[in-house]
Amino acid sequence: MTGEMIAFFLLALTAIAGGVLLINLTNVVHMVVALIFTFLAIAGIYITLSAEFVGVVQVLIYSGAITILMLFGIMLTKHQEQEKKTPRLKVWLTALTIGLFFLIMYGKIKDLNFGQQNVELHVDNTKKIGVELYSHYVIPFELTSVLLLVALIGAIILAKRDADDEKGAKK
Amino acid sequence: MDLDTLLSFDWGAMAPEFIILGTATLLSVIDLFMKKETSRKPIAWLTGAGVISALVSVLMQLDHKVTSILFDTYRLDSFSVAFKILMLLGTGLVLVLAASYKKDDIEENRGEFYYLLLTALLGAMMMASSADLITLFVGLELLSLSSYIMAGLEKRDKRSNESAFKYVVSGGIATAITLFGMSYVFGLTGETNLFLIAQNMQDPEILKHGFLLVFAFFITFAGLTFKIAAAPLHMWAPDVYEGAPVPVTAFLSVVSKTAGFVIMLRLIIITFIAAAGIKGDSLLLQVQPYVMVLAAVTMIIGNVTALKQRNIKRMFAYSSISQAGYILVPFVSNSSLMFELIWFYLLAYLFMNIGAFTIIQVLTTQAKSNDISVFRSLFKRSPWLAVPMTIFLLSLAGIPVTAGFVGKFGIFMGALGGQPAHYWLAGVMMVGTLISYVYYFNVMAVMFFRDGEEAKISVPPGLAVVLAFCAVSTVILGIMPELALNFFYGNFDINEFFMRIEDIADHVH
Amino acid sequence: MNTWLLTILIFSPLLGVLVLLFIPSSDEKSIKTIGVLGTLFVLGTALVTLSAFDIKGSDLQLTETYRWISYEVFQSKGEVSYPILYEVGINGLSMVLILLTAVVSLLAAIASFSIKQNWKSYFILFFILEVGMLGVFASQNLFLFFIFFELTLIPMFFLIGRWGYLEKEKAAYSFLIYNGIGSAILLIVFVVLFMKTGTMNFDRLAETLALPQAQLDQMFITKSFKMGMLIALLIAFAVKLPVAPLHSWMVRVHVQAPPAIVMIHSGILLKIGAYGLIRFGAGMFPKEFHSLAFVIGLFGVINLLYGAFIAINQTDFKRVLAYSSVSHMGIVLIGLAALNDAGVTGAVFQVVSHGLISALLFFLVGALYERSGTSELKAFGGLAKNMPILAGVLLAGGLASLGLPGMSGFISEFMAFLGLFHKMPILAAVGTLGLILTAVYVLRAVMAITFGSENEQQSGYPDLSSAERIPAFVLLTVILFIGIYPAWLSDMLRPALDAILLGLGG
Amino acid sequence: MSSVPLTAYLMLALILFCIGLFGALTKRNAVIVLISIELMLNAVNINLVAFAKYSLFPGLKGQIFALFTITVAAAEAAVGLAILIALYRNRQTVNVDEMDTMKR
Amino acid sequence: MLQMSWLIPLFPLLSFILLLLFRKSVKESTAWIGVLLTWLSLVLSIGVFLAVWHGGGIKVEGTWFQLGKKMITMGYEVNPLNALMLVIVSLVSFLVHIYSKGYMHGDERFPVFFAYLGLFSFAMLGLVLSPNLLQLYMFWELVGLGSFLLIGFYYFKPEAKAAAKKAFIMTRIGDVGLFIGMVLLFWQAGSFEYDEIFASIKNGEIAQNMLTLTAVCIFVGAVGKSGQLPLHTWLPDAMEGPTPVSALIHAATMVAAGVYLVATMYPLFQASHTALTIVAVVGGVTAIFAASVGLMQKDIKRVLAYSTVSQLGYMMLSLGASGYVAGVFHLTTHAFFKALLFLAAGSVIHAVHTQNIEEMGGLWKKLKLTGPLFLIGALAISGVPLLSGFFSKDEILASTYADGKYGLFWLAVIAAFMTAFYMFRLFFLVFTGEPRSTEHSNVKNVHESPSVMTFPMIVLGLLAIVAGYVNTSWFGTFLTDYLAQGPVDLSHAEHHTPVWIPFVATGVALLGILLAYLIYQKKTISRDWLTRVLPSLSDAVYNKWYVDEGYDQTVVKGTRGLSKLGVLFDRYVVEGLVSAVTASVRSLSKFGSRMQDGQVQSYGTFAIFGIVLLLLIVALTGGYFS
Repeated sequence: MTGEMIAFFLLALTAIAGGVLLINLTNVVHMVVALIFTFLAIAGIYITLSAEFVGVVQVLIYSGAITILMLFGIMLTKHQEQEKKTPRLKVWLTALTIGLFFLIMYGKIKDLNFGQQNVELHVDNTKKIGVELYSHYVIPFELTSVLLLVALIGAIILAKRDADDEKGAKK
Repeated sequence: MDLDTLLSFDWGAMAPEFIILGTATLLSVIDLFMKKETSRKPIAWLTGAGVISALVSVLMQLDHKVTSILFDTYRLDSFSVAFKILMLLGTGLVLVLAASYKKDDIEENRGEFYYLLLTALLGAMMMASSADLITLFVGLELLSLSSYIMAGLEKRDKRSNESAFKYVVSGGIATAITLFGMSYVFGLTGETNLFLIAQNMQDPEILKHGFLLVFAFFITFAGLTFKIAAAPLHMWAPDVYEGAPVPVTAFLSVVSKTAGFVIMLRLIIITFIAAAGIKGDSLLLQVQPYVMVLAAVTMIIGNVTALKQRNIKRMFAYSSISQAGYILVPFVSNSSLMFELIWFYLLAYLFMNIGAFTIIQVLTTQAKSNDISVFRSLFKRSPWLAVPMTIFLLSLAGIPVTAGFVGKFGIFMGALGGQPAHYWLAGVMMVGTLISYVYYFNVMAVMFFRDGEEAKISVPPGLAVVLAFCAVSTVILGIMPELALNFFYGNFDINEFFMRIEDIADHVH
Repeated sequence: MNTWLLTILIFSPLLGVLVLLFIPSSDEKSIKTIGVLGTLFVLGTALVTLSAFDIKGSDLQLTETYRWISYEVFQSKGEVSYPILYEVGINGLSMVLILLTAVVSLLAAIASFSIKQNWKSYFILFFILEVGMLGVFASQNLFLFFIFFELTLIPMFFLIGRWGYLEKEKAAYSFLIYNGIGSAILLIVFVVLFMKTGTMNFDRLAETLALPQAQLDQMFITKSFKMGMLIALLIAFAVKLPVAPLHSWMVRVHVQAPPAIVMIHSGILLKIGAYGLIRFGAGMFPKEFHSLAFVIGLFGVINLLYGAFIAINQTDFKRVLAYSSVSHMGIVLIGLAALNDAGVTGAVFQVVSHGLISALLFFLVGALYERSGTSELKAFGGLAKNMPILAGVLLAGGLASLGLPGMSGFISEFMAFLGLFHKMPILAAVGTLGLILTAVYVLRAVMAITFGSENEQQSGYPDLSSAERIPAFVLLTVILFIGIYPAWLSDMLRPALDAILLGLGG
Repeated sequence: MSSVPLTAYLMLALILFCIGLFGALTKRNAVIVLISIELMLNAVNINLVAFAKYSLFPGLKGQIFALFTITVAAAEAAVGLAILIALYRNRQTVNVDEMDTMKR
Repeated sequence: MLQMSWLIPLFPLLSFILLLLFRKSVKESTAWIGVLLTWLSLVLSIGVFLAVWHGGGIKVEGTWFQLGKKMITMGYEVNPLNALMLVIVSLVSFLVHIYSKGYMHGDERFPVFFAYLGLFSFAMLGLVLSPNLLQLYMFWELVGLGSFLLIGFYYFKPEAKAAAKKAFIMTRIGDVGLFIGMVLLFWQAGSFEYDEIFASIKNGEIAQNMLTLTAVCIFVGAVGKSGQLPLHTWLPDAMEGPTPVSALIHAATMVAAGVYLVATMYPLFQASHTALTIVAVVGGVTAIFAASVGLMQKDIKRVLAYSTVSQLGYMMLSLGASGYVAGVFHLTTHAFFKALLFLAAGSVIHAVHTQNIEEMGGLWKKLKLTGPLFLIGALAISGVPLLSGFFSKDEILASTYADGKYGLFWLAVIAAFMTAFYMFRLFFLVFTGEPRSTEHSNVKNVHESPSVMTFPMIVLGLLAIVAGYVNTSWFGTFLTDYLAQGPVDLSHAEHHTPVWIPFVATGVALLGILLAYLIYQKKTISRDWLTRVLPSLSDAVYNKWYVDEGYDQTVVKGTRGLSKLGVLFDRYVVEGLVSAVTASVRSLSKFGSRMQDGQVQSYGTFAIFGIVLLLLIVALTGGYFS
């Protein structure tokens, strides 16, 4: 029982707990908050997997940006944070299907172990990632920038109030 | 690796992408500084210019030698060129539709409309010309995101919003599923370069986990069926097609679908070509029957459900689902003709579908309704719309002297040519085609037999051109498919698709 | 000139289309004239072809071959595999059927004068239909055959659905779907053969399939495979012919379609089924055909009796004729089943003669419908009084269709049965019952119209007008001519049939 | 040396993936649906990162892949939310099950 | 002369075409065209006959069309038998043409009538001239057509319509028999040619049972045409046609074609004893059956019709009893006297405008010519000595007896008695006694028919008297010698007749006449004693032994039922299946669109479900759990 193990179990527990809460809570805001824990836990797991950079990014983007974004979304659309329940049967069918999916996958990954090669991913991890990104993966990297641009523009033009609506608001 | 090695790559190979990217960024800037009221026509022209010049540069690459930049994160080969031509052609035609799509609540976003079209195109092109998991994924997402936004462009139209939302949710789920599958493919081989993945799959350790590999295959595949709107991820199509603006629908049903097939071919074939399946024999052969079942199911669902549709756009959504099923057939019947058949069919499909959507746009926007009754007595009102529409419908139904027939014929050759011949699949396809007769001919019946509806119809010149072009090429390809096939055989050598070429980067390492 | 003759013939109707495009669609008179002239031109071309055609020549004639489509397998770049050619050519059989097509189309065009609306589009479709029919009989490879075969479907769909009677659309759809099924099966068979043998040419296919089994096995062509292909073909053409129980679409079409179109439909389109059976069924799978002979004969007899029995009980003249067509197509099968000179010749004769007779009868039905607006038997009676000519021709047509000697119907029935009696006397004997039943229903229907006391509201109807007399008399003359001097037909056919029979070893 | 086995991570990823999926398919509130999709993507990232360390061919590629995924996910979330807001403006609802004007 | 014999049938054909084309322009003068042309063919045929009498004969053939290796030929042949037939046919046809000029006077379709007569004569002569079975069959059917057209000449009369249809179909049934026989023979002998067939029979190339089968099939054809049992019912109905037609077709020529057919194919029948016996039995039974029906009919023409049937039965009987000559002989004589009787009857009807003998009577004084002529006919047919009928009937009885068919012999004798009886019943009722006039017939003021009608009757009358002398045991058997030239060998036809047979025949004939006299003239025996003694029997006889009713109940109803069944099958099974398929597709499509419920989440669920299903199937088929 090394510290790594303990860390993993705690983190995993937190992550799953957050997920379960997401499913079971009724208040939308609470759900999002619960999910923050999950995201943070996942970040921790990244660290244990000697991927500090990814971990940090995770914290920044998910626990930071996205969840906040979502909260904003909830605020903007706020009229009832009480989440209505979906019909039982449908839920159960979905659950059953997903459960099956889980079992099938489980059966094949439970003994998927290649042991550990000795590679120092953690040794100046960030620098290496940077180098890779700017050399090997420069094309997808640039492409991603376009993607973000698109997302930006899209978000703006879809979310922004139209001129005439504002006029209507003024009147 | 240092800068000059980076620069020493043949970046010229990326010319088309650069052109599109450049135009897109340029336009976004211009659009920003243009006044709200001023017409966006110039932007349309610029976009057109961009697409055309990209097309030209692609055509100039016809006999370009196979090029790989940075471990195939960008890859130029016959395959990519062949399909990029289709995408550019399709986008170009869709552009005309977009330019003459009259709906006031799209006006203030017209500019964005154009360059989102371009970014989507860019994503699609990247999907066509890369052999790297990450690039493919990003390209896919670029295409998807742009399409989500375009679908929602009619902000005040509830249907448009709804379709966009449905699209984004299903798309998100699909992405997650695809990635989940990819993560295993990547995980087992630890590579993002498809060729290297294929290499590593030979590893004895991997063979132990054949099942996981097969699952990974199916999950990835299923995720990708979203783009081509085939079972199991097809159900978004009708709603999204119905809600989205007609040009977007056309784009989704043609360019996006093409991209979907491209990434499927690229990813699945190269990755798993040498992979061993469950009991050691080739994975691709092993999964064949299951994918066939998917194809069959897709055809049946598409055709059967289309029967009940009164809404023309929905009907075409189902029709495009069934068409996806048809195109899956050569993909799985591992016939030696796979590439040309898919390419040809997509080409034919491009012409007939965009043509049909052109007419649908004209009629629906004028009648402010999507009901099939907008076609009432079209033959009387304007034979010059009715006759092309008939051509497109016949082609979609696969009636001779149209491109659609030759395409379908080829697909049959694929399905029945292999050893063993897949009679049942051909049979299902035939049954599907028969059922499709009913709803395609129903439209014709409405055009020719039903009376009522006296309103005259005005066709914008741009659309008239597109219409003529599509109709003529549909017929020409039906009578002389040799033109297209010779072009394909003359310029493309599909062997390039399979060979990995070492690029400078390899030597640096 | 001769090198292009056949292509010119096939596409000659398009000239009519071309001219029509420049005629205002309101100008009824000239449109109809163009219609007739166009078909006349086709007939002329057909006659030129006939003159260029050497009756005695046994092999294909006026053949044309151009490369058309070719797929390359990518492993072997550059080298063409699976070439699809444009191949046309005619032998005696196709020549006869082409002539039949040209003649019946011309007469149908004349009969089309009764069309009330949209003459322009009507005749354009009409011409396209004719292209399809000519092409089917002239094409020499499966691909081309299939294309023309489908090409007949579309115009028919519109012609029935637009210009037909009350339930026209239902009829149009059932026509489309049934024939769709047929052509679907055809397509599969054709493609499979193509992929296995690498050729689509009729003769080359026949040769390939005739190779010793050992060689065929290398092409994965087993015995059972061939049998399967043949059965599929039989089903496909059984739909077209039609063979009971696949006939209901044909009845619907005969009842609902405009008379002129029915003339063409039952006159020629049904014959494509027979042509296909002879050309592909017997021509390419002789051995298998042999082993299926009894089944085919059985179906023939069933068709004959089934159609006849139902025809006895119909109250609508159109339906009587429709079922009589079912019954008569049975004779084609009977002839084919015999697999000997007499039988096969009989089958072909039946194809031609039924083409003429049913064209005549449906033309008359059309004329009657024009006058009375109905084709119910009980609506007529004693026509012999006011319309002696119509009544006379009708009677003659009826007698022809019940196989009265001296008319074409007799020759075909006689030969078909002559053939079958050699192979399966019992079956044939059962079949002869059909001859009696035919007499029963034909006389019942015809006499109900022409004999008996006339009812007054029809006393006003005029007799056949001079324009109407042309088709009636021409058809009647041809029917009589074939009946009295069948040699000219059989001589033209013999080389082609001998070739087929040689394969059949019958 | 004993360390946490690859399986454990994959298992965790699988569990989270399933939870996310379940959330995306059953939750009524559109925002939650979107966020559940994010959860699914996170699960995928765990896979990638874990494989990066413990696979037959370990390397940074996995982490980089994960980075790309995160970015894309963020962009998707943003667009999704924007669409949702546009929709909300017209429909005054964020309940997924009320968004069925187009059906059959 | 012989070379021109092919012209004989063409003259009537010509008349047919001409009259049909110009029926508008030429009114009743058309008759003369017909008469002239038939006269030409009569002259020709007499010439041919004489040529054959002097031992001539000819056969000319050309290829009609080619079947594989085999040549199907057409042509003409003249041999003793058909030369004789030629004369009979063309003569009667000629006379009837003349007669019709008067009889059909004033009919609006007068030209058409003559056209049809021409058509019939053409077909009949062609039939006679045919050198092979196929050609014979074709003309056989055409003859049927002619008969059909002429029976249905009064197309507006429902009875005529029904009768015509009945005639065509009944004979068609027979024809099918002939067709089958012909075709079977073709595959046996490899040809339709008479002589080739006979040759291969002689060489025993054909199995015995096959011989019998074909012979019987062909005989069925004969039965159909000659109105033998059981296909006789059409012949009496055929009397709906104009009387000249009855005289020509249904007395003299067409109905005799059956007999002619058997005579022509005689070698075939000779080769099979069974077949001969069948012929004989059918003939004999028909003879007595028809005679019995004739006893009580009220319609003058029907009586004659049944007598025709019975006489034809006689001929068949004699042929069956290997009395070849006797058969042909009776054919000849019968043609004359029966035609005479019909024409006479026609002239009576022409005069009184009714066919019901109950409404006639006492016409002897009024119809000075018709009466005696009718009497001659009646005497002849009854077999009163010195008239033609006597000799031929005597021959038949003799040959039957000689052939050892005693049962049939006595049947024939009884039939002869009946014949005499009903003929004279007819005679007495029509010509003697008081005129029994009713509202729709005037027996009071009637006039003798015009000379165009009487002339033919006179000619026939003479023939009816003298025709018998061509073959008598006293003056020599010219006919036998003449026919001996033909293909049929009559070697074993030399039979010694018991001397008493002629006396028996004469006896019964006179007996019959006497009885008729007592009942209808003297009224010493009341007319309806039979009705009183054996009501059921008399009813049966009066209703023609209920044969028609029987057919209606069985065959007709059966066919109707079957066709109804077929219709139902077609509507409910065939159509039903189709609609079932379409319905299932529709419901499938409804289901599909119900799946599409607009809930994006259920789409997702569907997708996941699909994937899981796929994985499961893969797992199960791939041996996941092993």
